[in-house]
Amino acid sequence: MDRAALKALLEAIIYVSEEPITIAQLEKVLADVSKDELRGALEALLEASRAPERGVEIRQVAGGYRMYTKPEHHEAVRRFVRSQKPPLRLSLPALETLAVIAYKQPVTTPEIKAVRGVDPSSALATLLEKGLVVTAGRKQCIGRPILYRTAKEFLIRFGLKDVGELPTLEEFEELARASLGEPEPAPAAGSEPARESREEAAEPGNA
Amino acid sequence: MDRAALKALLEAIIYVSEEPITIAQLEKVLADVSKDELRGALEALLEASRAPERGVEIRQVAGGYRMYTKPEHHEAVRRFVRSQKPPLRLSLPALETLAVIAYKQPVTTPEIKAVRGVDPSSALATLLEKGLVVTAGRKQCIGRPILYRTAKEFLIRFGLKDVGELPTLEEFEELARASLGEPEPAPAAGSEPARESREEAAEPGNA
Amino acid sequence: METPPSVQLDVYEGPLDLLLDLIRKQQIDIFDIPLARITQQYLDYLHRMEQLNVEIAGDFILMAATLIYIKSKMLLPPDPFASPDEQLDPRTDLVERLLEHKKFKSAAQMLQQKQILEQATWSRPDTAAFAGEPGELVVTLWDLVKVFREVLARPPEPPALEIKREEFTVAQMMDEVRELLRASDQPVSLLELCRRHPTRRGLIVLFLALLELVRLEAVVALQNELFGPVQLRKHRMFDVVFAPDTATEIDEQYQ
Repeated sequence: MDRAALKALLEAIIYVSEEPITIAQLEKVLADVSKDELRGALEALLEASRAPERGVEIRQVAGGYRMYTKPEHHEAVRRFVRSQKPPLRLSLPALETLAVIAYKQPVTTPEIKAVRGVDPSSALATLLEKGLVVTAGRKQCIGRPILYRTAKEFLIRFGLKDVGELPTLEEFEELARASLGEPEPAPAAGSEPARESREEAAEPGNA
Repeated sequence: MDRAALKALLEAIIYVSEEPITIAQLEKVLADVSKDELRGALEALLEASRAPERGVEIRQVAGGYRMYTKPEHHEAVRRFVRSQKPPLRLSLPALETLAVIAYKQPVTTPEIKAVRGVDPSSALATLLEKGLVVTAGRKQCIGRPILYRTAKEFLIRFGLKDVGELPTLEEFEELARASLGEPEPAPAAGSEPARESREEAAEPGNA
Repeated sequence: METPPSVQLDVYEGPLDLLLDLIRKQQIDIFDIPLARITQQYLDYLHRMEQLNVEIAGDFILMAATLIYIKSKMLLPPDPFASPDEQLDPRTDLVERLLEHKKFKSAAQMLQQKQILEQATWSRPDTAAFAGEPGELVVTLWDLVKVFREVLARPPEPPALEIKREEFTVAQMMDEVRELLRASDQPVSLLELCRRHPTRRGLIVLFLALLELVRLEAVVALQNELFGPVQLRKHRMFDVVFAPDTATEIDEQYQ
């Protein structure tokens, strides 16, 4: 392997390695390269990465080699990372609660609990914080519990024009059944009420 | 900012970015840099990363820029990647369904069925599950069927800048006509592994 | 003539695949398909499927009807009063469909090659460090619907009825799993299996049976992703383990 190819390979390995990679590890993988060659190429690689037009340098740390952005870019990089809208990540309880709200909106905490079998308060707090769910007045019944519905952010994040675009449970069943090769159509018990309530809910949401 | 510093900063930002970063995003972060300067520096950066002594190159994918190891280091690099993305194993029906969606998007289940001759539900469920395909609203026709389109993950997994980068359908049409139109002695051998194996089994059937 | 059990029938995903294969194998010009011959071969294939007790999908039957219809149309003399449009070769539509289908088959192969190439490169393997809280997943609309269906499927509250204790043995449960898996190579959903045995004891016995089967390598449990559904599939020792008497022995150990 020539020097250029060896440098390239070393750069690739350091890039993918999750932890600082040691000389010993490199020697093991590149058994056909002499130690001197390896050290020479590594030195050249580190040297090259320090050039002013490079933004990612390789440094020795904790007995190994690792890539870092340079300190002088610290500010800009941080600004960029902050400006990023990370992909929507939700815990399973939060996702479950969001699903119930999306399909049954507007809906109260006790109603969500009845469906999920678990108190949704903590998940609900997360959803409110992420702006996926908003309050929608109070239900005119004993205790006047708060109603929740999905927010505009929900539609944006899931790429929907309105909640009417949500796949119905029947449509989902069709796909799911086909993928599992289940011969029996599962009883679509819960699907009907969900659909009705959603249509009602869609009206105020669109207003 | 001079060219070298700009290149370095761009490299740093692309390195930390979780997703392919778009020109628009870069323009926003680097508001004080002119668009021409930005594009020029970006081009130079891509060019430099392709040099043989570089192991990590910047490529355009899914409408943005992203760092990748080079394919030639595949073997050595694989041993260092701990958290490997699970390899994408798609069945032939799933791939064919994906191809139909990629070229005809947005497209409905009945439309896919018309091309493939079989119900695509099972393949579609797989593609949705793997995040390669997403829903894209409903078609304004009888039954309001769900529309499907390819997701960003599709572009990333298949290394495409955008769907426009795919070969045109006319090219495949020529291929189809060539392989089916005129009687051919030997149909393109290597390209159709699924068919080849099927052929052996088929012989007794014709007897 | 009796069909020897060793005869294997090619598996086609759909009628268009079968037709394309018939055409290709005989090096027929697709723009001049000898319809009588192809229809006969197509029907022969369906007939063989029938003999082997393979269930024939409706799509195949529909295509058979289409072929027969086209064939009959070709036997008729052209209608002198028909417009030029109607005088088109009755095979035209079929040829168009076959070409369209073939086109996308080629496209699929191209995609596969691209994907294999892409798999040889890595990008940001340490994204986990930048990800959100542990246990959080990037979600899509599909996950949302899937989760809602699962929530609805959950038994609401334990019913206050007294349930008669069922006397399921581990061997019986293993039998049930065998019956489910024997027929095909399709995986069976674990969730589905659990739903069949909603009682505590039923689930425990099922769990023991599955542990045993997995240990014996008769069954393998697969999960495609975190939180993904668990699927059960036949494993390499399936036939050995389910040889007569093995199950009874195991059950004795559990008594």
